[in-house]
This record gives sequence, structure tokens and C-alpha cells, in this order.
Amino acid sequence: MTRLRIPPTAIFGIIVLALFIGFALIGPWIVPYDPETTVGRTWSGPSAEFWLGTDNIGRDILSRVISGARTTIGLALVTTLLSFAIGVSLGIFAAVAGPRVDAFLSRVIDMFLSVPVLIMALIVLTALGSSIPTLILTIALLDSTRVYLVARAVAVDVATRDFVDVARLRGESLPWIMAHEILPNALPPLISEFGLRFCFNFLYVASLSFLGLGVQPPQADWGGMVRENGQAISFGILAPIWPALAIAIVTVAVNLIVDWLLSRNVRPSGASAEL
Amino acid sequence: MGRYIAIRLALGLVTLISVTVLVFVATNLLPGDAATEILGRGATPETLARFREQLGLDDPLVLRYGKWLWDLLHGDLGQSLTTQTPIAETIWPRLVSTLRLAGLTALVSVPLAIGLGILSAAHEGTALDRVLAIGALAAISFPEFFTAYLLILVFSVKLGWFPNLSTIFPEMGFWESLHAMVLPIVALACLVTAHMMRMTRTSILSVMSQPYIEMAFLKGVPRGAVITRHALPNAAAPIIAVVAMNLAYLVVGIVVIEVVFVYPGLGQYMVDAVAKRDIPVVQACGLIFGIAFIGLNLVSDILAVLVNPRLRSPNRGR
Amino acid sequence: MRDGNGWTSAGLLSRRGFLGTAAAGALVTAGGLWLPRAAHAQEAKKGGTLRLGMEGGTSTDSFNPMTLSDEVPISLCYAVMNGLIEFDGAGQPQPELIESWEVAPGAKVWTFNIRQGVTFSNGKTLDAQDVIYSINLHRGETVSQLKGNLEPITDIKKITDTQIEITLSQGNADFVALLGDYHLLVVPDGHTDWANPIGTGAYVVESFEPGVRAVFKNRGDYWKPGRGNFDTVEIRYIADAVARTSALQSGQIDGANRLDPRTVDFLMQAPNLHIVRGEGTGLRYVFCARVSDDPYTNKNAVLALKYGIDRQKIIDNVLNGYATIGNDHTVAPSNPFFNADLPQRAYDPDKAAFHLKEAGLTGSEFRLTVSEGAWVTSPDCAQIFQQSLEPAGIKLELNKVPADGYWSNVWRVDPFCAVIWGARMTADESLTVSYSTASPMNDSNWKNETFDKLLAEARVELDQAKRKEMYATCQQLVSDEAGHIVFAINDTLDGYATTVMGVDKHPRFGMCDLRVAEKAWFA
Amino acid sequence: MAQDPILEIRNLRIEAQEHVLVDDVSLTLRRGEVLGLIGESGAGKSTIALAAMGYARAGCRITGGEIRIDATDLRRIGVTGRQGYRGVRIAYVAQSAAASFNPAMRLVDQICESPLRHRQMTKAEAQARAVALLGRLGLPDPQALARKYPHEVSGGQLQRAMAAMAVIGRPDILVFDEPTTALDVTTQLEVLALIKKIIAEEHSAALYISHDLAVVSQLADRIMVLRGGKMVELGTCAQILTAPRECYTAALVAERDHSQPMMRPLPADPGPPVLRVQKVEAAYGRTRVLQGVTLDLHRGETFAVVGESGSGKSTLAKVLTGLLPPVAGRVALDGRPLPEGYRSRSAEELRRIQLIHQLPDMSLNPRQSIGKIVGRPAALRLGLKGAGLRSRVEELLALVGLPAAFADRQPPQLSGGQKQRVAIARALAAEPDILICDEPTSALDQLIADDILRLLVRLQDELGLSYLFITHDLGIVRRIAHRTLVLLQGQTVAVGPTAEVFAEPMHPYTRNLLVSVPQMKPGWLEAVMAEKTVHK
Repeated sequence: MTRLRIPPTAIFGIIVLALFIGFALIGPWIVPYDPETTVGRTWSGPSAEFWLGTDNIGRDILSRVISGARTTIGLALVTTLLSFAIGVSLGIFAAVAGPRVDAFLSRVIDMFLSVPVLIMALIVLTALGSSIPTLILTIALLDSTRVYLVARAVAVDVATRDFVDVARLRGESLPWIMAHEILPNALPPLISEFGLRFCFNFLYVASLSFLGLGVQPPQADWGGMVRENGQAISFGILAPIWPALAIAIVTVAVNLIVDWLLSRNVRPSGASAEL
Repeated sequence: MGRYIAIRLALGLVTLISVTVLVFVATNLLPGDAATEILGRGATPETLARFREQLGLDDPLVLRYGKWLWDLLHGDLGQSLTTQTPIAETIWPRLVSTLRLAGLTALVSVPLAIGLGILSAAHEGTALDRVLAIGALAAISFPEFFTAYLLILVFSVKLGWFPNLSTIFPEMGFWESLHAMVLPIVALACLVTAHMMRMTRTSILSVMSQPYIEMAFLKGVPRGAVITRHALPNAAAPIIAVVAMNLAYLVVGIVVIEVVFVYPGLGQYMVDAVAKRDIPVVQACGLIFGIAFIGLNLVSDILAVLVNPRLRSPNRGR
Repeated sequence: MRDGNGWTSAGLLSRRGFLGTAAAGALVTAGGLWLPRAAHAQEAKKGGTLRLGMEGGTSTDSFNPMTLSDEVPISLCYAVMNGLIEFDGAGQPQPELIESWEVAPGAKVWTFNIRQGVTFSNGKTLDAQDVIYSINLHRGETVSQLKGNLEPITDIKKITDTQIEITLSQGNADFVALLGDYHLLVVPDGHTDWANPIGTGAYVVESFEPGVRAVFKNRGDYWKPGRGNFDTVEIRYIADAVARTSALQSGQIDGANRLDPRTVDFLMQAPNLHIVRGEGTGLRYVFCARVSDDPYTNKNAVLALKYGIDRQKIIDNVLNGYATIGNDHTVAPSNPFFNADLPQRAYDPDKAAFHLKEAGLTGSEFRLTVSEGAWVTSPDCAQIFQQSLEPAGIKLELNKVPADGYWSNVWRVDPFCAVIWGARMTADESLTVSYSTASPMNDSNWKNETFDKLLAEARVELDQAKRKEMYATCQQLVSDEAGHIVFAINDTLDGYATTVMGVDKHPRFGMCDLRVAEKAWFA
Repeated sequence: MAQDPILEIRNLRIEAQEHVLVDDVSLTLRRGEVLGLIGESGAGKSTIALAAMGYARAGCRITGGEIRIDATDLRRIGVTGRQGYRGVRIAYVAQSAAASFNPAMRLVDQICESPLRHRQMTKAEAQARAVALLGRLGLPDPQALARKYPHEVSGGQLQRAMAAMAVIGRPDILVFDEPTTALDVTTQLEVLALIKKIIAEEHSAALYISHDLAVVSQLADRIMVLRGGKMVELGTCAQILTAPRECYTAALVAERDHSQPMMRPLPADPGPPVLRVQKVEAAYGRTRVLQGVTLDLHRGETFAVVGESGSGKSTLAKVLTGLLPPVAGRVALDGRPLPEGYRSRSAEELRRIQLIHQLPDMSLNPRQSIGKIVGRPAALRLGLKGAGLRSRVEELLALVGLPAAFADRQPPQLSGGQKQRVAIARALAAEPDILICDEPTSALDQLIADDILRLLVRLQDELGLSYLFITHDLGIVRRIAHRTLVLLQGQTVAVGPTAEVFAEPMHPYTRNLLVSVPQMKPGWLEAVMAEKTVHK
């Protein structure tokens, strides 16, 4: 392990993420107001009293952004992990289980991909009812199809390497090959994909609230907050900006860190020659 | 090649059918039906029963699907349950507008994305690269409707440069229509550009360490030419795939943008149909979306083969 | 955006049902309803293109009067068709295609004279047969949402080409108001092609794309003097509130409905706009507890909730003050039969706690189902409800569900959920539809013989005072015992460019009773 | 005609992030002169060659010294300045032509790219010259060939096309970076001859990089021996070969001389064959790659399968391991027929036949620890765990001459030779009877390769293993193989005891193979070429 020089961008990312994770952990104890009760006028602007102003029913936005960190980040994290668990295992399976399985799975995934998200969401949610677990499951399922595409592409490439043949000849089981031979080598691109997907899933919550779904009130989640207050922006009210910014900052932070982690053990590509 | 296309087309057809089945079953699984949704709260059991009978909703599922498929094979999309008008008529203008918006957005965002991707690949690890990356992330991390609202606030309400109602009417001239569509195009471009740009960058970088790139440098080829002439063609396949995926998204997934900019496309049409359980309409939309998605994938795969001589030639390297 | 579906099918809208004259059996002649009124004395100018942006319609709309559901399709129909009766600004039924009427004592047999010299857009002249056909569309073998309300009609007789006689199973002094229902649109005898409507209205359809827009051309020499002033009327579907207001601000449309109360103040500051506000004429916002299910079978439980809701705070924070406080029944304050003596139920945590204790439910949790499908801000209202219950030690769990299919999945299914009720033009209808044992829409399952009996008597009672008394008692009963927590009646909020004249609030609907196309004109 | 050097490098120093790649190397090159750079991988040969063009690979920096072409120092004239020199004054011929041609461009376009870019000639001229060159380089139907894409052309032809690409701009200096290493011996011979011809005809100077002293000795006037980025010795070709000053050079010279075989002789009666292959035929899709191959492998025996690329020798390995079920023929293990596909083989059968790949980089999972790689078969087959497993791993590592500490390292931290040892250890972990070695040394430097061979022979003695040894290097065959089978396009041209196979009368193909093995005597190349032309 050589001494690691952390680039400024990554440092920024780490600080931001630490901050918000801090919020997620100790949020309830540091919020200036109860994030779930009305404490002021509707949509009053930033003031000494309410640093970020109040929301659509007069709750303190700062408090809601802070306390929303737990729900939002937690939700996105669990969802993404789940969707990767599904998508990656299927994708790798398709890559190693032979052309027939591959073709079949890929067609099935195609099918699900070509059904509009709205319909799929409605199906799953009417099938399972709408609650946090179902929300997570729905988003995870919808997302896993896209993860599958990436995972498969990478895995197919890895599966052609000799050491996979060696493992086969050793008589290893398919799951073992998937877990020990393919997965570790498919990891880097998957991690960078994870960075993106993780952040997309913040937004999924918001876009599903288009169906009137999402985190149950009065709980705060950033996507939902942007939606509840969204219309205010058309009159220059800043209320929806703050949760939106929170999402943006975390997105950038996470990906900066991911990029750094990946760039560490990768030698510079030819692009940087001759510079 | 021809054989390959034929096989893919056949597979696509199978997928398409299964999509319609899925959509059909799914929408029928949803509680309530056209009768309850149209008659609403005032409905009495007997009016419901009568209405269902009128709409033919009391036939068994299989029969209804079969009939739908049969009509489809005879080029008939059927009638809307709610308006009792032939779907083909109503859906056509919607389809046109959706394709128009998607097409124009693609026209803007694809070259932009690839250009920026090349740019940041060429300046890997520099400040420019970072700025582009962060900008892209920021762009996609705003909820689409919110990006749209911001655009409306600035360019429509405050500056008054562009209308926020983007509906295109026959009486509008070309430039007027274009002018009306600027905001939704920008909003959508924000959504899709980032993804394509990132992919362009990564796949270019992935080939940049190839010996033939070094060879090009050693032949005295300038940097820009090395990337565009030598790297890009070999990095094309994944880029094409991602572009196709985003185009599909532009056709299928832009309900929110349609609503906010009052751009009556297929998305909104389908949402309404689902809400009213107007299953033939939902089916029609599902079908179109399916075709769009599968078609685009097919095209991208074929393109990927065409840009790669190694795949183009019949005997694949082993 | 989605509350359309909610109240829509709430069949009967009729406010001031009682007609002194009708009771006296005298003849009512055409009032000068549509002559420009003092309110806007200046002469209506002709010409111009009116562009409206409206919420409350979908791409599945049609001109079929039997399935009319929401504000946009109703507006569309009123542009090309006329009703039998029109309500004036005070909610009085006034002649439209029915020019005058007589009623026999007992209010069972009604004779109506059809207006003469009115022609349909297809050239045909209006006669009794058309009217009978148009009414019968909603009777017998029909899918009409109005069917239930026309059940009392036992017979419609054509007397002459311009006169019909309608017989009711039991008397109804408000029958004329019933004929004012927006479903009752007149089309030529035998017309069934709802894609191509034919009516006696001021305009004809030039183009109609459901969910996008409808364009109407003026037919010329409209039979209502001073009405139907625009050359062209363009009604565009704009579901998104932001899109609507932005378009209005930037002058892309001349009028918009259903403005968001929370942002309407900003619009009021805009010099180029004027906002028309109809106080307490909009929707009744209700949290409906079904008294046939536990724990709501216990009167005290319901009372606890009724006392535990901070109505004013909801009105202030969610509705930004643009609403009238509700008193747990659906009769509008402006209704002459409104029980003003019934004390307004105020927010009182102690009383709430007390009733909860009485009910022996202390510490138990209630579960309220809300959705943007009920009305967009219902989750917000519910959250403040939840907050205001805390001091009373009442726990309320909120269950937010998809808007999709709300009225078939949740309403009448979930024991405690958000519901909206549309304006009713008569006290009788308000109470009958929502609370009578017989009503299929009695969603709180509240059944009370005294109430039913009073209601039936009141319907045929011709003595003003007595009648008022009866309705007062009814409201008392409902307010105390029924499962409706009617905490607010919202204001209709419409915005117009200042150039649009002749627009005024209306007790039934916004947008000039959805007739802005025929009522307004450009300065 | 000795005049000032056209290329002069002074005190060159090149660094990567952590370490120094090239340290204080100086050299000069005169017109018409060929300077050979020789050394093992990591000696810095290629780095110097690239530096001669003012180019440093990503992650490397030229931190010191001068690189003068004529008077100008390439380090001082900036990127665009250098671009002006490349392809015009100095050109490059890379090791793997297959990888160094852009798969998405036609050959002619790539060959002409440099002169067009530097406006040396018009498109027409350039293309004409390109075709002419291809012809001069002895490529059949140059017109058609020029229009082809790289993947449609054989490796040898590509290497010639690359030479054409280098000389098309009439450069003064040519840099050859192991131009023949990736080629079969016979092809290598021809390409070498051509290179020599070109250098003479174009009257240009050349830097010739190779790890193979024999090859270099055929071309170079002077030879520079490098090790670890430093110059070991610089001298004339003859002096280096005959009177090396440094012992490292001496080792390099000595290692090339394989008179004495390494392997033990077989017992007179080897008993029944462990592995019996009868009339095996294999195909990819429609194309036949193996036709009726028959051989017996006895216990303790090394059976070499020799052939050039495309002869189907690797396919044979695939068939025997069950990765590619044969279309015809039988394979028997101890007389019992062996199921065709590996899926249908028993654990026992799988255990007894192990495969060692050509490229350890590909055959070792870069993300697993050496301990896991080596231990896994033992754990799987013999159910070893914990300390037992650990000690077994260390045992195996010791067996292949690796320290126990390696168990915790990862493949990327190992050198090529060490990786191959790990691969062998992994194969041994299954306690097999038969090792199928698919060119296990061809990717390694000579000295390392020899160590591996010695290791294999030693293991054979200790464990009585049988080897099926697949290679193209006849040198190796003669040193370790008891019996040999020569493959040509999937068909057996000769089989028998190694000595017999390589003794007259020989099959012409076998002879061709044999004579093509470079030898470390000056003038050998000309001699062979002359003889060949006689035979034709």
C-alpha cells in the first residue's frame, strides 16, 4: 500500500458525505425545530429564525433537510444495494450459464425494460400495496433491469478469461465461479455504476410521487420535499431549492469519491501520454 | 448479417408480443375498470353492469386479448373505451409529437454529449475533465420536473423568451413550433446528455491504452486526430448502445416533461388511459413503446456490428 | 390535478331549490338573466379569441352528456349546448331552453314551456321532442350518472310541440333546480354521435383533441342577447398548476381555473391579471369516518376527531386562507336554509381528549387514508390534522396511497379516508345525497330515521319557516352524529387577463359556472 | 562513410511514479548502422526506443538527458515539434502488429496516414508507394491486401505491412521493438531477412530491440546489453558473442546453447499408456482444426506437440481437457474412455488432468490471493481447511520454488516467471497424473523460461508426472521431450521419439521448422535463406 495522496475533489466528497451521514445518524438531536410540526407561515423565506425558510405547510426546511438525510440516503442505499444484488447476480449468471440462458434472460429483461416504468410501478405497487418496503422493492426491481445490462456486459468479458476455464475444469459450481472468479473482476465498472444509480434512486422516489407514492407523511425525504414545494419555485420561492441542492451535492460527492477509489489502482490510460 | 437481423427481428417480435401480454394482464390487474372510472362515484351497480356490457368488459380476459391481437394483425388498433373513437386517429398526432420532441432532443444532445465526452477524455484528469464531470452529475441530480420549473421561471416568466406551453398546433409555422419546443428540449437534454457523455468518456479511455493508439502517436498523428480517428471508431459500440437506450427513454419515459410543458405526447396519453383503465389505448401505447425500445436496441446492435469490421466479416475471430 | 374525478359524478348540483312562485303555482316568465347586469354595465363587445387554460379533463374526454365528469368537458359542452335551466349569480334557477313553467300544488306535476325560435347547429329548430329525448338520455336503460336523481320522474308527456309535462313519484319543490343539472344538455332528438356534438349553444366545434385543446367558432346571432361574444374560443388542457399560472402571467392564455391558493397572492400583485374568488362555493373537504365500522360506531370517537381538528390552521397553512370553515355538514353557508344558529365547532383538544376517554379509546391509534386522488392537498391537510390531535393525546397514522383508482379502491372501502363533495344547489340535495339512508353515495354509512323522515317532509313542505326549521334540525343531526368531518369549503379561484370582461364568481362552478365562453367579452 | 550520428541520446533518465525505469543511458547511431538493444523484460529496452522518438508512455516521464536527431533535442521542441519528426525522420515498428494496427481502419489508410498528415505526398502517391512497398516486402496481391482490415490478414503479413508503414515516409531512423517475437519461427526468419533488406535498401539507421540474442546477432553491427534500466555492456556484435565482458552477458550467451537434454531417459518398458488419444478430430463451427490425431502418453513421459500457430496444437489441449468436445475419435484415461465434455467428467477424472496456460496473466485471477489460487483445488478436492490448507499451500509454493510469504500476495505483484510457477503449483495442488502444458514458457524471458523447464523436469522426477507439452520452440522440444508429434494444419506430419523425429530423413516441414530456429552465429541468417532458396 503506497502512501495515498487524496485529490482535493475526493476530500471535498468525503467531507460532504461525512457531513450528511452525520446528519443521518444524529439528525434528530441537532435539528433546530421538530421537522414534522408546523412552526411558521407557509413558504416564509430564509430568516434568522428559519435559516432556509419554511415549507408548504410551514415546517422548518433546515430541520426537514437534516432529518430527511436518514430516510433519503437510507432509502437510496438499501434500494441500490437490492437492485444491484438482483441485477448483478442475474447479469453474471447470464454471462456464465451459457448462450441459451443468456439469450432467454436478456429477452425477458428487454421485455421489462420496454414496458413503461409507470405501468411497471403501478403493477408492483398494486400487487404489493404501497409502503416503504414495497417502495424499496419496486424501485429496486425497476432499477435492477438496467443494472443487469451493465453487469452482463462486463461479466461476458471476464468470462472469456482462462482462469474461468480453470475453475470450470476444477469442477467448481456455477455460484462459486460467479462469486469468486467473475464478480471481483467485474467490480470496478459496477462500482462506478453504483455511484450513479445510488443517486438516481433519490430521484426515483420523487418521480414515483408523480403517482402519489413515496415516503409516508409527515416523514421527510428530499425527493418528496422538492415535489411538495416544487411549484413554489415558479414564484421565486426558494423552498424547493434546498432539498434539490442536497441531492445534487450528495450525488456529486459520492461520485467524486467513487472516481477517486477507481482511479487509485488503475494505471493512467494512454490519453494522458503526450500531455 | 442478413440472417442475424432476421433472427433479431424474430426475437424482437416475440418480446413485443410478451410485452403486450404483460401490459394487458397488468392493467387488468389494477383495481377498478373503465366502467367504474368513467361513471365515477355516482355509479350504481346496474349502471356499471350495463356499461361493462356495452364496453364488452364482461368477456373473459383471454378472449379480449385474443380479439385485440386479431384486430391488431388486421392493422386495427381498436376503439377507445372512453371516447368510443378509433385509437389510430387519436394516437397518431400524439406519436408524431412525441417523435418530434425526441428527435429534436436527440439532435441536440447526442452530438453535445459525444463532443463533451471526447473533450473530457482528451483532457483526462485535468480541471476541465473534472468540471465537465461535476456539471453532468449536477444536471442529472435535479428532479426532471424541477429542472423544468426552473427553466420556466427564468426563460418564460422572467425573461419571456420562450413560451412554457409547448403544444404544437397545425396552424403554427416551423420556426414558431421550434421556438415553442425550446424549453422541453433543453430540459430533456439536461437529463440524457450526462449519461451519454460519461459513457463516451469511459469507452474512449478504455481503448486509449491500446497499442494502435500509441502507434498513431508514434506516426506523428496529433492528439485530436488520434482520439477522433483511432479511438472513437473502436469505442463506438458501447456509446451507440447508451445512445439507443437514452433515445428509447426519450420516447417512453418523458411523461413528467410532457405534463409540465403541456406537450401532449404519448406519455400523458398513456397515463390518462391507465387512470381511466382504457385498456385498448394502454395497449396501443405499450405496443408503440415496445416497438421503439426493441427497435432502437436492434438498430444499435446492428450499428455496433457495422462500425466494427471484425464483427462485420462472416468468420468471427475465436 | 386529480380531484376532478372526485366530485364530478356527485350528480346533483343545485343550490336555492325553493321557488316561492313555483309554490304558488304561478307562471314564471323569462327574467333578463343574460342581459348585461349592473355589475358590469357597459355593453358587451363582440369579437376576439378567448384562450383558456383549464385543469379538470383528460385525453379520454368526450361530449357525451351521460358521462360528463369534470370541469373541462362541462365547459366544452356549455360552449356548444344549452341546458334547460341556468343558475344566476345568486344561485336562483332561471329559464334557459325551458322558457317558463307551472307547478300543480304538491309539486308533483310540472308543466314546462320550451323556448321557441331556437335552432340547433344543424339547422333543426328546437321542440318538445328534443327536450324529452335529452332528458330521457338519463332515464331508464342508461349509464348516465344522473339516472339515480331522475328516478322520481314517473312520466314525461309531450303536450304540444313547445310544451311538456313531467310527473314525479313524490313532490319536490326544488325540481326545477334539479333540471339545472349540468348533465341535462339538450341535443336534437335521436342524436348519439358524441364525437360530433350538435347543440343550441353559441359556438360550434372547429377542432377537438381530447386532452389537448378544443377550438370553437361562433355560430353567429346567438339566441341569448349579449352572450357568445367571441369569434373564437380556445380551451386548452393544462393540468399542471405551474404551467397554468406561468402561461397566464406570460399572457399565453387569457384565463385559467383552479389557481393554487398558496401562490394566488403573487398573481394578485400582477398588474395584467385579475383574480375571481368565489368564497366558500368550491369543494367541501371532508375526512369521512364510516360510522358502521369500529371504532367509529362510537359517537364519542367521531366527536373526538371533530373537536381535535384545527380547522383554522389548515385553512391558513394549506389553503392560505382561501376557504370557509366547515361545520361538519355539506350545506353551504350561503344557502338560505343554512343553520346559522348551529354553533361552529371549534378546535378544542380538551374536549377531544374528553370524548376519546368517553369512548374508552384512550391511547388507541386511528388510521386516515389520504391521496392526491382525493384532492391534491389532502395529505397536507391530514398532516396538520395529525399535529392538532397530538395535544389531545390522539394518535393518527397517515396512509398516503396512489391517486390512481382512489375512488374505486379507497372511497367506500376504507373506514376513514379523505373525500370531497361538490357544491349542491339545494339544501335538500346536499343532505339527501350525502346522508339519507337510501342514497348510494352516503359514504359515512350514517342511518337515521328521524333525519330521513324530516328530509322527506321538508321536500314537500311549502311553508318557508317550517322548512328552514326542519333543515336546521337535519344539519344539527348530521353535524353531531354523521361521520363527516367537513373542515373546510374551499374558494374557487380563477385568474383572467384584465382585458377579459364580464367574468364573475358563481355559486356552482368557477369560470362563470363554466360558461365563461358565452358570458365574457374582451374590453 | 562514418559521419556524425543522426541519433544521439545522452544520459537519458526516465521515471515512473515510484521508480526509475531508465538511468543514465547514452547511445549514438550513425547512418546505415544497426544498434541492437538486448535485455530481459523490464530492462528498459522499449522505454529507450520510445524515448528515441521523444515519446514516454502514460505514467512515465523523461526527466533527464538529451535526445538529439541531428542537432535538435526532441525534448525542447514541444509536442507539435515532435509530431513533425515522427514518421518523417524516425519511424517505429511495434512488437505485436496485430495489436498495433487499428482494427477499424483499412491497412492502406493506416500505412498512408503519416505521409499524408505530414503532407509528404498526395493521397495517390502515398497509396501507390504503399502498394509498391507491400509488394517489395513479398506480400501476395498487394493491391487487394492494402484494402483489407487487420483481422483479415495473418500475423506475419501484418508485421511486414507494419514495416511498410514505417518506411513509407523514407525516415532516416527505424526503431524495431521486438518485431518478430510474436511470430512463428519460419515466419520470423522471413521477416528478419526482409528487415535486413529494408535497412540496407533504405540506407537508414536502426535501433533493434529484442530479448533474443540470436536474433539480434543477425542484424546488429553493435549490441548494447541492458539490465534494470542501466547499460551493462556495449560492444560490436562479434565481441559480445565471442568475448562478453560482463558475466550477465555471458549468461545470456551461454543460455542459448542447448546441446544437452534435460530430461531423464524413459524406462525400456513404460507400461500401458496413461492417456490414449485415437483419431481425434475437432472443429470450430464448420472449420476443421484437428484431423485424426493419435498419440499415447505414458507415465513419467514428456510428449511434445510441435507446430506453428493455427496448427491446432492448442485445440488438442482443449479437447483433452474437455473444454472442446471432439467431433470424432476417442480419448482414454488408463484405458477407461474419458467423457468428452468436462461437465460429464467425474471429479476424479478432472483432478487427474491439469492444464497450464500460455499466459499466466490470463490464467490467474488477478483478484485472488496466491494462497487462495493454489489452495482452492486442495480445499475442493481434498477438503483441506485452515492450518492444514495453509501448510499444504506453503508446501506447494516451496515445491515450485516460491517463498511461503507469497501466499498473501496477489498476481499483479508477481513477475511473469513467478506467476507461471504459481500456475504450476495450482495444477499440482490437485495432485494430477497428467499436466497439459500449453506453451508455458513462450511468454517468458529465456533465463526464466529455462528455470521453469528445469522445474518441470524436476517435478517429473519427483512426482512421476506425465506431460503433454505444447510448443512451437524446437529448442525446448529437443531438451525435454521424450517423444514428439509435429502438427501441420491439424494433421500429423511426424511422430516418434524426439531424436528420430529430428534426424534425417526429415519431413520437409520438420526440417523447415528446425533450420528456422535462430542460431547465434553471424551470417547464419544469410546462410539459411540461401539454403531455402535452393530447396525451392
